[in-house]
Amino acid sequence: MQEFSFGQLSFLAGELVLALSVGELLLIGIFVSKYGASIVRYASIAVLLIFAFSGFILNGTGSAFNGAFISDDFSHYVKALIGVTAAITLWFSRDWLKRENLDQYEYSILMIFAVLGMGIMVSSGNLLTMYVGLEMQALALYVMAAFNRDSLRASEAGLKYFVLGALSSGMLLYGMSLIYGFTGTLSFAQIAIVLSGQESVNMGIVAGLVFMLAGLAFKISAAPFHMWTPDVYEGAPTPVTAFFAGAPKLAALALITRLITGPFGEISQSWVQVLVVLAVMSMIIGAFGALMQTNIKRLMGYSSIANMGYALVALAAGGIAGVSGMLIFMSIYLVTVVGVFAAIMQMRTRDGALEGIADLAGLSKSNLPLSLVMTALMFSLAGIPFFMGFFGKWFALTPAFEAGLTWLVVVALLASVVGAFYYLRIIKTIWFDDQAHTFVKAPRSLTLISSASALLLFPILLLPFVTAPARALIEAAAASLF
Amino acid sequence: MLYKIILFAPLVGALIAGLLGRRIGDMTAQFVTTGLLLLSAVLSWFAFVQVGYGGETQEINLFRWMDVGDFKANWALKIDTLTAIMLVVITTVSALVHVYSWGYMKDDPGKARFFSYLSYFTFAMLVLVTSNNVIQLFFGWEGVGVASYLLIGFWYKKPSANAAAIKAFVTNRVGDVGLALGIMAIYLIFGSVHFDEVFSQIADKKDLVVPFLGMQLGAIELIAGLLFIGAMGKSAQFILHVWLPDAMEGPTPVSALIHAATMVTAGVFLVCRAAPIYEAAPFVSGIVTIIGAFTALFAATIGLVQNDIKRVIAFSTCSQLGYMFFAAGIGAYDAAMFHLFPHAFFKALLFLCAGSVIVALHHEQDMRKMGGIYQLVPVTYILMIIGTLALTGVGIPGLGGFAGFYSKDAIIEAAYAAGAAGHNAPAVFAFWAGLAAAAMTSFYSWRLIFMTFHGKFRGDKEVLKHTHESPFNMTIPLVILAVGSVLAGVIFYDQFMLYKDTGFWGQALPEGHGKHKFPLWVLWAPVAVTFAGFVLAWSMYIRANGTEKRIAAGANGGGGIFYKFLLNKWYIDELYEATIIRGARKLGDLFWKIGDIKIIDRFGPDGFAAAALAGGKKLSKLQSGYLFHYAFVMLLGLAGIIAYVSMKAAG
Amino acid sequence: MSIGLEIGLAHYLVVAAMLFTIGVFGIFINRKNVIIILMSIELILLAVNINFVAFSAHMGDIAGQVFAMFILTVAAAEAAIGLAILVVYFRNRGNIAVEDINMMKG
Amino acid sequence: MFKGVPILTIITFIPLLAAVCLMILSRLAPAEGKAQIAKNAPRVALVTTLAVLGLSLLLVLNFDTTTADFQFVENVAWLGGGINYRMGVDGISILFILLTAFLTPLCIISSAKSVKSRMLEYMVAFLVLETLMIGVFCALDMVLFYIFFEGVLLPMFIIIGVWGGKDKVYAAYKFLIYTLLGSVLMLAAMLWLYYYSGQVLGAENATTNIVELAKLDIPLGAQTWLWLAFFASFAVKMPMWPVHTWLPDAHVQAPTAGSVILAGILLKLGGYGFLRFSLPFFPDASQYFAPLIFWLSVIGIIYTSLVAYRQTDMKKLIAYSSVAHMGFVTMGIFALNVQGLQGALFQMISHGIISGALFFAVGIIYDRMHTREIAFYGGIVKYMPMYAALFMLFTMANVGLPGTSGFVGEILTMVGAYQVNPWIAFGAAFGMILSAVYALHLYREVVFGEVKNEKLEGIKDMSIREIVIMAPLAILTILLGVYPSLITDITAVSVDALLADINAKLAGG
Amino acid sequence: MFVEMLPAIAFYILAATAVGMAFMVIASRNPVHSVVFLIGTFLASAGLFVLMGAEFLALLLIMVYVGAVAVLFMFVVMMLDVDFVEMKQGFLQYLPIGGVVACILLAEMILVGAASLVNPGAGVKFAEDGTSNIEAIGNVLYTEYAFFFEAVGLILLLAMVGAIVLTLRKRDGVKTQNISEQIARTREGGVELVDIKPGEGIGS
Repeated sequence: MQEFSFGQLSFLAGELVLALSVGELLLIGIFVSKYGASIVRYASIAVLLIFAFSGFILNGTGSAFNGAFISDDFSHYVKALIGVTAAITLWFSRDWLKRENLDQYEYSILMIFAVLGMGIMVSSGNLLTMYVGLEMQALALYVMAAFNRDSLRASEAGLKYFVLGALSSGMLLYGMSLIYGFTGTLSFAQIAIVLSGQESVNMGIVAGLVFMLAGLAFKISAAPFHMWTPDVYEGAPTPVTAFFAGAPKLAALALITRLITGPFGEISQSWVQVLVVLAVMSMIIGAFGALMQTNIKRLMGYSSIANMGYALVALAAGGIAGVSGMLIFMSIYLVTVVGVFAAIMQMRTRDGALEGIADLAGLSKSNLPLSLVMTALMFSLAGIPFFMGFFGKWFALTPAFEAGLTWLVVVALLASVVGAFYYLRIIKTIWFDDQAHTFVKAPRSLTLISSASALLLFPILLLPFVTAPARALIEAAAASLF
Repeated sequence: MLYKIILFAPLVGALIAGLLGRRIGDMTAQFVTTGLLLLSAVLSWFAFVQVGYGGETQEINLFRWMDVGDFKANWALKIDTLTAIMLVVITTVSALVHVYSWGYMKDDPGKARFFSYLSYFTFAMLVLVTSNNVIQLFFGWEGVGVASYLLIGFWYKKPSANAAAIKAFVTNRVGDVGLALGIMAIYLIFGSVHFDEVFSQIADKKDLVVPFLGMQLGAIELIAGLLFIGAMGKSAQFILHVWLPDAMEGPTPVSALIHAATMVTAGVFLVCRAAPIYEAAPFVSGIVTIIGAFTALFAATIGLVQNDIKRVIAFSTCSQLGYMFFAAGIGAYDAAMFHLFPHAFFKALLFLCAGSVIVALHHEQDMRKMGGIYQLVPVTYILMIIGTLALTGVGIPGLGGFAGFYSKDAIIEAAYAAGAAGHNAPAVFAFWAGLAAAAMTSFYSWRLIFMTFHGKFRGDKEVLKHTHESPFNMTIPLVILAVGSVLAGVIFYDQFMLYKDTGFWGQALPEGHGKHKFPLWVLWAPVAVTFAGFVLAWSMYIRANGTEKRIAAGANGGGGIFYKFLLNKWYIDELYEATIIRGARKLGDLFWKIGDIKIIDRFGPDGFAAAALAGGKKLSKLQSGYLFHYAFVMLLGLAGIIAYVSMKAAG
Repeated sequence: MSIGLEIGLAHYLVVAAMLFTIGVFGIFINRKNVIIILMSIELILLAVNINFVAFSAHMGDIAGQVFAMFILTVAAAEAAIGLAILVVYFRNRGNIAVEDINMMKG
Repeated sequence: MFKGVPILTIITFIPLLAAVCLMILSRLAPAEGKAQIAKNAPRVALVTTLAVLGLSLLLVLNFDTTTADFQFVENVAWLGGGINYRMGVDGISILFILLTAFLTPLCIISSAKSVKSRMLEYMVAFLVLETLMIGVFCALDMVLFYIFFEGVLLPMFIIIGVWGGKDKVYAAYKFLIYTLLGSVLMLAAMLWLYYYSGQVLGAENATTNIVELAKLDIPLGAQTWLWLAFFASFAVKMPMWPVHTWLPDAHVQAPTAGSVILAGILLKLGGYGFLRFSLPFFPDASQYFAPLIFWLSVIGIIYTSLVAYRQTDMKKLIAYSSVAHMGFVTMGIFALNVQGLQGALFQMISHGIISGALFFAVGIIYDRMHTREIAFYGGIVKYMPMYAALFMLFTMANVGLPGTSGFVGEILTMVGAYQVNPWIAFGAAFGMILSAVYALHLYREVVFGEVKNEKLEGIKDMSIREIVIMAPLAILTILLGVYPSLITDITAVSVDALLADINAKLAGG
Repeated sequence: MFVEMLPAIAFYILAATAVGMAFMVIASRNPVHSVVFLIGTFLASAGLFVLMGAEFLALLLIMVYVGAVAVLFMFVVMMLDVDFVEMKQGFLQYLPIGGVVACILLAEMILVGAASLVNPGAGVKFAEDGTSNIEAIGNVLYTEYAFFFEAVGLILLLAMVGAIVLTLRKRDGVKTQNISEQIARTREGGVELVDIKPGEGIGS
């Protein structure tokens, strides 16, 4: 047993900051009535940013609590992404929440809780850590989904998300119990040791792994565990959806990555097929399901399903290349998705927020900047080159050849063609149709974020001094898992 | 320099008239083009003397054209006797036609355009005959095709003119494709497209066999055959002759220049130019003979009954071209060229006279509405008689005669000689066909004279009041042409046919067959049949006027059907209409409406889109919104994946 | 697995599996009442707990029981939030029939 | 002259820069200034594109025709993983740059008058389009190439969709579906190549450098699949029968300048792709599949010519004729000999000019009458003699009349094909006949005949603006027809080198 | 003999009770009954825990679940006042296919789980090292598992915050104490001096 030392706490400096600030902010929120929500929000943003960069600055690499909590380059990178996206989504949700009369300080608190849970997930070094992190994240998200409690749609979204999420936790737990039972340990490192000694893998372990992956697949909304996604995306308040679309997905993917490279790295034959099945189904369902959508948030739900499919292709390929492919893909995806939702939140007339794709009709006539931004984002999501989304796919899919999954690449690309359809439908609506609405002037935060995101998607702007360090970070993060 | 002027003067004229025509006015345009062509014509005669008598052949390279790998062709001038003859023919007839057109087109608003086209045509034709390689020849070849297209369709408002223009161009294109393929075959086999280089290799490649369209053919035969297809198109030989009669929709000077004197003889020129190849391709030469002979006969039969004055002459042209071809086919290239030379003059003469008549009768072309006007247009009448005499080849063996007498008889005699010399069945056929055609030529030519100038006037009397002789600028060219028609044979017979002594041809043609001794009946036979034709025509149209109508009515047994058959040109146009043209339309519609829309689009993009949307709809339906369904799907997925994985694990 | 008098690990696992299945079954067969679904979730978690405890006892490793204990705790939290969401939903909708929760679909 | 100057980058990105400036200016300007900027947008665009034209002329003048190496090469590290920003030109690509630079200003001039709405956006779209098109021909990196190659879709999609005719959405989508489906397979192949280069050269040396990849020896089995994947994309772009049906629709719906660019440049991307990728990368597969290409080309030539003959819409007719003409290109490319390749290159350039001119010609009367129905017109030569003359020139060039550039390409490709298979040349030659049929049919119905439609009375002949557009095209058509060495001299060395490379590989394999 | 069989008998009885009650939870028409059955299930399971030697967890289960969670359920059931809706047709309609899938899942779980045990018959009993169950847990809970203990504490806080966010309503008309307002009250805000003119009264 490893002795506990306070030095180990530095590994979870970021999480500690979050946990401690939760209490303080709660008190501020309760007792400062007038500007409470704002103070808490900005403080939360600061805390989230500290969390994001703590990995690089404070944490160092190592593990705490008998390996239950791991701090390595991988967790640093992922947490940085999570922290930053959370901070950004928190920042730009302000205006929307205010207008919908939802601007409560608890929102920020819940976000911190969720990010804290994600941090724990990403760093988890044993089954229990993983469970605790997942639950913390999930519970916060359930509440956030239903945050607009006076809205039937929001509460329905929360309810669905909760029930199905609980079911998925049940699966995950059942899997954990099997893993625990058949390996005799909760620690990832121990599991890896146990498994590396075995000639053939016990079916119990395989089943446990499948149960766990099913539970995690729910979190990243991979088909066939994706059913909640469109409904929740549609029903939840838009800023919440924006948050859902980014950070939690990455956290869960990171967790999967950790599982398949760490404890179960030795028995890849058991999980590759699972990931392949999930990937194929996700890509296909994501692509086709979105075709008939009329609500843009719902459409983004399907889009995220499809995109998780691509990420899973990279993971299925495995190896450093696969992991870094997944990270590159997700980094680009996060940038895109944040921008897309920032753009969606600008769809607001005097009568309220709009979510229909048809409401975008003729946007190019009334609001050229927004339509350009939207166009760039959609093209990027469609994976049409000249936008970073293409490179995401490039790096996510290349490793699959290495793993002999050529057919998977072809399926992925074909699915992306179908996917291109509905992204283009949005573009078509924006540019070709007659004007439907004039949107009110959007707050600076939204325009700033959406434009920045769209600009970041131009690869030509990403000269070597941008891409090289980013790649180095990602490569190091991926390498740290092996 | 001389040759460059000859070649480019018409082009300069065409450009000036074409581009600046509206700026400088019709008069100036006319003046410039005609002047330049006259210059060109005069210089051509110098050149003719220089080359034909002085033996000064030369090759002038202007600049690079195509240069891809070994596929090299320059813009160049190759001047030898063959070229010189053509230069003379082209520029002279063209210059005369230009002059003639001053009068003929007097009232036409598009004069500048017309002269520009004429000059352009002349240029293209000159390029054709001066080229030293097949590619440049092809340039001229197609160039004259375009000019012909433009000129036939000159009166663009007439739908029939447009249709005829397109028909001419497209039919020519069919032949051109043969020529193009021939060019490719030449390049493939000889590695060059340069005439001299090709000819010098013929001996080596004589026995080469190459695959073509699934057949194994002798390389030289293949080339000869393909080139001949080109020649057939341009010279309106049987199968591809259909455009020539329709081409009469163009103004008459055009018919004279293009469809009688020059362009249609390009095919003959080509065969003569490629004589070394045909020498080495006996089989194809046989085919050339047969087709030529058959066309001579075939066109003559149709000419017997046509009523449009220009069409008669057109079919006559067709028929005469047949003569030239079978002459070339039996190896008498000199005879072919010799016939070409005066034919240009008298056929142009005939056309222009016809034009004169037509103008006189206010653009009436139907002979059934003419008659008895010889007093009104005496000059034309006389000139036309001269032309007819030249065409029918009137003359007395041993003494001399009109131009056609020398040239046509030379051909018929050559055919007899070739047939007599050995087992040359085509030549024998050609000889008899030639004789028969000569008889018919005589018949229809005189029929034309009789119907037009003799008898009673059958048209609208009102027209007659305004009928008068053509102005000078129209008759002077006619006179010059008439002089040529009379004298060309006498003057040049020795040069053309007895060149062994004079060295007239130089290297331009292969060794000729020399002068033969012929049985007397062979010498007299053409004269006899010509006379017979005249007598028949006289008896039918002067003595017993109306015989034709009775025949047409079918009084003499099957005559009616036969008459109709001939009148409708053997129904070949109808055959093409029914098969090729309608077939193309049907196929086009089929490919478009069925192929593209119903098959490719339906199963391609539209099908793809529809399938994707249907899939999307299905999936949307599955996303029912019910919690229990969602949970059920999750469970199903879980159970499925476990089953799948354990099956995989189990093997 | 032997069904005998000797009660082994397998017996407990089977019981857990049955409870788990019943819980799952309860989620997707239920058409009337969301509360039943919440209860089904509790059943699932209970099944997991039985598993953990059984393994823990079987191996003599206390970790499984500690895990079960945390699950209990978290499950309580989860129930609280679940019921809160349910209450919110009820306030908006007026009933909690599962068949009526399909405002969003497609 | 251009030592150390990233001339290709400059040429490529000047239009984009101008586009961005225009956008920013219009964003910053006050409301009334916006209209002013929109009004002046064509001028800015014209100046920009003329600058590009000037630079590319300089580029061609400085181009060394004695070497087959890539020139003006730029190589900058970019996305990592062997994906660099590499630009360079050789004899095969440089002329396309010039062609693009030449056609775009004409499009701008033409659009300045005929486009009625959203001028600023239109100009921006065109400028972006020009950047992308030039980029395709400059790119020496597979990824960069793909970016530009696919990127071209976007502005084109928008140009068709926004400024198109009444079925614009269908056409835009059709255009997109085809191209996306095709290029997706190519993307898979590119990914594989990237992966394979890592396998052969070592993972850290994995590259997307086209020059390096061309040196790889790819196993025969893989070549087949990769070739097919690339083929899928290029065949759609060409377009080859039977994946051509997007073209007529796209053309009909696109605005005039869009059609010009579509026919003039975009169709060439496929041919260029064949030359740049299919041949050097997969010589064995290219040889193996050459018969397939031949037959598709010939079927395409005859099929689409016949279809063209039956069209009632001018643009559709010309579009189908484009398909037929591109059949000559594919035929020539896969003849794998000097004449075929040179001919294909020449045909592409020449078709760019001729079809561009024809679409402009249609645009001219469309601007006056707002219909493209052939039946509507007739006899306009009466009022538009100059137009008729120019139209005749281009019709004849389209037919492949010797002396115009159309002839050189056709005869060369056929000569190339004849050496391989006379049947093919025969079929293609048959297409020559049909081209005369449909082209003259069009000309006759539109220009000749009586003026039956009274709306046509007094239709104005070409304006100065239109003459400015058509004159250069006419001059080039004839110049290239009379002196084709202008082009073949530039391409010769590169084509020879390409052939030598292919033959060496074929012999080695 | 009987004594030896006692654990087995107890197991079977408890297991049957647990499964049976669990089934009744989802099958009963009245949610109140369901809650009661749920409690029964928990009690039986607690018995099973005892059989396995996990006494502390058994007690915890009863206390937490029966004492808190189930009561909470009951409370919500009563509060929401749900109608006892008829068993809808759907239930029977989907029962077969649902049942089949559930059975397949069950079979799979048993097969891959229980059946793949290396030694399925090995007894379940807690290692006897002199420490009681509760002691063993206590030994590790605040040492080895301190981190998780804290984290779970945070989860409970989160649950509290969440539940309050969702359900707490500030209702109009309900008097609540606002401490800061009370403290911040000043004289100026609370007292108004009114000069009352004779004969007019306060009202105006």
